[in-house]
Amino acid sequence: MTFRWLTPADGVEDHRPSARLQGKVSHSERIGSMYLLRLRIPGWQTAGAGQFAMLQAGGSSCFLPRAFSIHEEVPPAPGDPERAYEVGFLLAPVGPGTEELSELQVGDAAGVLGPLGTGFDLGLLSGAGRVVVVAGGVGAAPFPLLLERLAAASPRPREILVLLGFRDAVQAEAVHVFSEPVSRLRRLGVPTHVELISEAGDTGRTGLVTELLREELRAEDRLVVCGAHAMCEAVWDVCLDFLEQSAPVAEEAGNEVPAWFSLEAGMACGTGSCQGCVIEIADGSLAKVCRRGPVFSGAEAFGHRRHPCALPEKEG
Amino acid sequence: MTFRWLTPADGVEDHRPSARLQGKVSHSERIGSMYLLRLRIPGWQTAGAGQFAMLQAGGSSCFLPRAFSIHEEVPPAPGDPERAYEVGFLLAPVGPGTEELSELQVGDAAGVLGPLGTGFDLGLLSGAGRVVVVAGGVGAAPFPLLLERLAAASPRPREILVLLGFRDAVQAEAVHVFSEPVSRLRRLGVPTHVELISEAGDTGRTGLVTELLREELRAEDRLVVCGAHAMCEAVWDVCLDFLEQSAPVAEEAGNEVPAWFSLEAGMACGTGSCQGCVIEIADGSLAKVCRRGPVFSGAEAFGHRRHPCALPEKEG
Amino acid sequence: MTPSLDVDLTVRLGPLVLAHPLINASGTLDLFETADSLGAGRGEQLLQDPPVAAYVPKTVTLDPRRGNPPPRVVETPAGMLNSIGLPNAGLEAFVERDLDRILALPRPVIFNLGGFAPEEFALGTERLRLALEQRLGSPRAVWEKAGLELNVSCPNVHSGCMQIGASADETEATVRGVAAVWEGLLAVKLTPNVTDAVPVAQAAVEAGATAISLVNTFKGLVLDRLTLSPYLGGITGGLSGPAIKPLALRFCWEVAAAVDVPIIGMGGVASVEDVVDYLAVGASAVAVGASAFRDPWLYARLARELESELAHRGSTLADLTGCAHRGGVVGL
Amino acid sequence: MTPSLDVDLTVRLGPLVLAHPLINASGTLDLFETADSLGAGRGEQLLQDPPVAAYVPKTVTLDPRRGNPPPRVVETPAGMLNSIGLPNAGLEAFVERDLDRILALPRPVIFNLGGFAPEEFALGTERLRLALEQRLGSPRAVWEKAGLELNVSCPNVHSGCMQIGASADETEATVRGVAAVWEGLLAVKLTPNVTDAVPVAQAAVEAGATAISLVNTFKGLVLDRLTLSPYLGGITGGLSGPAIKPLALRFCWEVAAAVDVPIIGMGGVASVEDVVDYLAVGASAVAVGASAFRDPWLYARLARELESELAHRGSTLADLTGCAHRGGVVGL
Ligand SMILES: Cc1cc2nc3c(=O)[nH]c(=O)nc-3n(C[C@H](O)[C@H](O)[C@H](O)COP(=O)(O)OP(=O)(O)OC[C@H]3O[C@@H](n4cnc5c(N)ncnc54)[C@H](O)[C@@H]3O)c2cc1C
Ligand SMILES: Cc1cc2nc3c(=O)[nH]c(=O)nc-3n(C[C@H](O)[C@H](O)[C@H](O)COP(=O)(O)OP(=O)(O)OC[C@H]3O[C@@H](n4cnc5c(N)ncnc54)[C@H](O)[C@@H]3O)c2cc1C
Ligand SMILES: Cc1cc2nc3c(=O)[nH]c(=O)nc-3n(C[C@H](O)[C@H](O)[C@H](O)COP(=O)(O)O)c2cc1C
Ligand SMILES: Cc1cc2nc3c(=O)[nH]c(=O)nc-3n(C[C@H](O)[C@H](O)[C@H](O)COP(=O)(O)O)c2cc1C
Ligand code: FES
Ligand code: FES
Repeated sequence: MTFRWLTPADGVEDHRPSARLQGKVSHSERIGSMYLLRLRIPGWQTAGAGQFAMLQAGGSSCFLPRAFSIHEEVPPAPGDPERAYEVGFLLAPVGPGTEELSELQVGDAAGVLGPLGTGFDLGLLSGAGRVVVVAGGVGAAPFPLLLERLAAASPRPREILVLLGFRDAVQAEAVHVFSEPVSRLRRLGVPTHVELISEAGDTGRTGLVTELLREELRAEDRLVVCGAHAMCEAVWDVCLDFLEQSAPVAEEAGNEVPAWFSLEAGMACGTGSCQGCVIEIADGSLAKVCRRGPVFSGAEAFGHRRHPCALPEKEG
Repeated sequence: MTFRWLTPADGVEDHRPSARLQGKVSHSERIGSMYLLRLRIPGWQTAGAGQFAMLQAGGSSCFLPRAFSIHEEVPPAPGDPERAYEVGFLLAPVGPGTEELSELQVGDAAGVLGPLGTGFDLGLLSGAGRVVVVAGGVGAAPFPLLLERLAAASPRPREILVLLGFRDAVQAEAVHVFSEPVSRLRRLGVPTHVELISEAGDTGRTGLVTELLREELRAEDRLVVCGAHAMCEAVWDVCLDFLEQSAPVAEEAGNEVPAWFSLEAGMACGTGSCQGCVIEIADGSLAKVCRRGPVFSGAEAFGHRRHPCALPEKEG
Repeated sequence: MTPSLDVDLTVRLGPLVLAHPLINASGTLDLFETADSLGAGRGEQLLQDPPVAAYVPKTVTLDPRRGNPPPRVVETPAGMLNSIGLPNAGLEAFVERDLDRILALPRPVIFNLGGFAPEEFALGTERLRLALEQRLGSPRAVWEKAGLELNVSCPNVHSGCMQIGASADETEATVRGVAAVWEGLLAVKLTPNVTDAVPVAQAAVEAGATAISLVNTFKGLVLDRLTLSPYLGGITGGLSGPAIKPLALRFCWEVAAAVDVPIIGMGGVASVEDVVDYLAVGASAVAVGASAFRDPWLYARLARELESELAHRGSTLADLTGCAHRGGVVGL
Repeated sequence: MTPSLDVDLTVRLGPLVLAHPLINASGTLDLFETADSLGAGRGEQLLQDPPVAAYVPKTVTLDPRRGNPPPRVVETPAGMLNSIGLPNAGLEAFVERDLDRILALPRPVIFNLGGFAPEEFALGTERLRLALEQRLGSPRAVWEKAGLELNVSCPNVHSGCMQIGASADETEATVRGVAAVWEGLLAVKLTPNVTDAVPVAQAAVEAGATAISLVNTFKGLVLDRLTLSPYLGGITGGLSGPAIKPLALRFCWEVAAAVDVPIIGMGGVASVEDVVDYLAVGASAVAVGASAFRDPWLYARLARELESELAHRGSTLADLTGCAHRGGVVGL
């Protein structure tokens, strides 16, 4: 079924020219409170880790597509005449758009625009002493792809630490999405550790991911962060604290903890047209999350200002 | 998936008090160009033939429900704790509402308001010499239930003739919906004949259903008619012609061919609240199709005025 | 429906006391027709325990009106367009045929009067008041049972109803005439088809209105898909349903900030979130129109859901009402 | 995109010749940003063969503007509310940084100028004209490449843009000043947030407008679900998308009947049926706004579908244009 106001969207007809690709669900799986959605997408062009796509369920009741980080990507099988990528997304249902997508069944259609935006700069991460992934809830989404890319990079980071904060044990089941990239890194000889913490305390340690970070942070770390805005700010505060305490080291590194944050904003177009997705960044200007971001460096996004009260993290 | 603006509609929660019943699809079948949709409806109260219900697919993209004649009805199985009726509808997909409903799968939900409206008066039909059913396309919908009710009535009509007009052979497959009631009537000793005609001429005779009627109409007939408005008018013209030619007989019968028409109008509420579904009837007044109708007598609806040009029937 | 009163949902609109804020929008619920439609069981239930906290009958005019030619309704994205055109049998017939059974309902009633010139409204009000006093005895009994809503905003009649509501002066004249003969709740129902509804609302209050209802429908056009001429018999129609909610909410927000009388908010209400929004921008009562076509018990269900929502937020109806003007609430 | 020309879709807007009627609504398509987003292959294709028959850049104002604080967009039933607030680098920076690449596009351009007082519009137009003449040589070359749309209707700036468009007098003054220095296509983009758009359109034409664009967005409000305070940084926003289509179509229908210049119709266009409706009520060109957020090639697809629709109906674009005012067409 397709809405009258969505007519020229999904379906079997040839709708070229179009930037909107026709995805077909090849796998849909519930993981705790999240959903792993894999789409087979002819015409997809390979994504950078940290980029996102605008998705809309076929016959959606929503007017606008929604933004999702690219979670995993499998290139076309050698013999595939359609040369279709298989692209995975990790979804947390929080409203109508995410609910629709999480209810899609294998074979259902979804409109896709992407990959879009500016992702993580692999060059700045691959040679790192240690890459620390800090994720809250569904903020885990972009990191399996990033880890795969780091595994394939050269040089590889010397070590990887994944710190995951979850609300509770059910949400924490999402840790499984890291199994494959983590084993791969380990097989490749990159020591990789995963630690979890949850607010409810019904799995592993009780608390916020920033507590883990505070204990773990070292001078040679490069951070990649994704989660609720308040969590991102709190992470940055930890970085600033660290900087204060280890001023000499920091000065060498240009007085900056090298940390990159994948940030969120409500979007309409995802392609820089509408100017709807701006956030105020450190220099006081408004930056489009869909173009300059979603990945911003900590200094760029938050500057050296500290956040008066780092709220406990909400829904990731 | 449910729309924000449809929130309080379908779902598992108890939404009492409500006049809107929760149907669950128990059977969905394509028949030529139409669909037979059976819903299991707890709380349904038995319908009169010719009544209708307002239906809306669960998670519909349409704002308003749509009107459908009750096509068949099976009372609750003796042991059923929910005392749910199984109610069938025959749908022709012509727009978003009918398309959604025709795409429902077994187990899907649909909102139901009904039975509604004024149906056929069995008392005026059951003792008839012959009941002639005249239906165009999906106008066949109300008649299987009517025939079942006539089969169960006492006295039964002495004879039944079903005249069906279709666009083409594909649409004409809908004739199968008459198999059961017709066999039953025959088993009960009521001679029952079915004749078809199609505009495309790719099945049976070529032409319009009014041609069949013109040949068949007899003085003791009582007609029940459903189809496009233009077809209904054309049928009434045949009746008036007949009346002119057999004035003496007609005078006896009150100068009126006893014919009842199930008519259509765009509806919003289906319950007499909105005054949206009016049509102009013979006396010049506007009548609500959802309350005074959908079944009108020919004299009531069309009076003795003839229709300057009876258009060939469009989509039934 | 009387919701189980763990949370106090009582609303006062002038002398009328409503058990909860949910009422029907005029022209979208005929309790008697609906009861007949639903058959004996549900129909009786509907009349014995109506799902609305007050019943608002369809607009009545002094003279009988046929209404607009069909088709009169058509669906649009997330809404519908209607060009009903205020068909009614006229006030005299209304008083004779309908008044008694309406007054027999166990709910306050807010009569809705339409007209095409200020004098008509005053005349109609006098006639209605007389009929009510005859039936209810004292004026006081009248004011506790019956309120009045003036429809100066119907976009579907070409003889000028909406023109009154589009002009602060004409609205003022109309309300002044009515206020002279009506001491009960006097709501004026405004049109959103204006550059600014605030001066009209202020003029209405200035002239004696004791409540403002808004909004009536937004004028719109749908073409016949095949012939590409206007689809509705009345050419244009009025848009209602969820599509208009953000627009209607904006009008309520502005008017609530500008006048000091209770607001009856409406336009696109379909869910309890919508009800909460209208209360938050300052409405005291919330009317549901087209969305209740799906279920004539929607009002009651929304009242019950409102109760849960308030319990969940741990706030009272008073906390909620108008909170958007006070920086919102945190609740939850 | 140039559709395969079995059916002639050519449209003339004053001196501008458009290959088909489909263009973008100002503020909803940035070809360069989109091209960058889409990456090398599709991005280049977008710039080499843009999907619009003419390109309408976002509103530019004389002075740079930051725009409204976030959040700036939110979805609503069948639509969205935006409170972007005309952020732009100012006309001088626009001329320096953007003008050349815009003029390099193989399409006519309709520049969109915003302002807060009549003089600003005239000043801006002069500056733009000068810059265009410098780049394109003769005035004639300018008029064949570049049209102008005056945004006197943005609901999202609190310094008065929409107030101009809500007043026939101010609109007239604004257009008169601009018409004195601009001989090319001069479209005035009207607001639907008025009681009657016809006098404003007539005043604009009277003062020298050679086209009318309508509509801009409808002012609306959405509350934050949790805090129940206004959700958008700009408090209110402008509603667009399919929800508004019947309303916008009504404005086009009324204005097209009242003025004798081409109409650029817009508001909720999402499908070819919508395009046909706008043409039928009298639009010469049709702009797509928010619906193209789903796909930046939507314009081109609609143009191709329009071609099929005309072929199917066996009618020409001229037959279709305005037919709703002539009793419709049967076609089909
Ligand atoms: C670059 C990027 C990457 C993302 N990646 C992922 C991902 O990988 N996985 C994932 O699950 N999500 C991701 N998100 C978030 C995802 O886009 C949103 O959760 C989604 O848009 C929600 O849509 P919805 O229709 O389900 O909910 P909506 O109803 O749209 O509400 C969700 C959010 O919208 C805002 N909102 C809208 N209306 C209101 C209102 N009236 N009051 C208050 N708030 C409102 C709020 O921020 C709210 O949290 C990403 C977002 C961005 C920008
Ligand atoms: C009492 C009654 C009983 C019915 N019984 C049956 C039945 O048993 N089976 C069945 O298949 N159908 C039946 N119908 C018809 C059915 O209700 C309609 O086909 C249905 O409402 C169509 O909805 P839709 O969304 O599919 O199409 P829509 O898009 O709503 O269009 C379908 C019809 O709506 C009108 N319409 C709406 N908008 C426009 C427009 N812009 N331009 C031109 N026309 C427009 C036209 O009449 C058109 O044919 C019945 C109708 C009534 C009143
Ligand atoms: C079918 C229909 C008939 C209406 N008739 C009237 C009426 O008679 N008098 C009136 O004041 N408003 C009338 N209205 C307007 C509604 O009362 C209400 O103001 C409007 O529909 C907005 O609410 P909604 O979006 O919930 O429908 C009517 C609306 C509809 C849809
Ligand atoms: C995000 C957004 C930004 C807009 N910016 C402008 C603008 O800068 N100038 C302008 O004249 N109109 C602007 N508009 C209004 C559109 O040009 C158009 O008039 C309106 O959106 C209606 O069309 P639609 O329903 O197809 O979106 C904007 C609309 C949107 C949705
Ligand atoms: S979402 Fe439109 S500019 Fe970023
Ligand atoms: S459909 Fe509402 S009165 Fe008939």
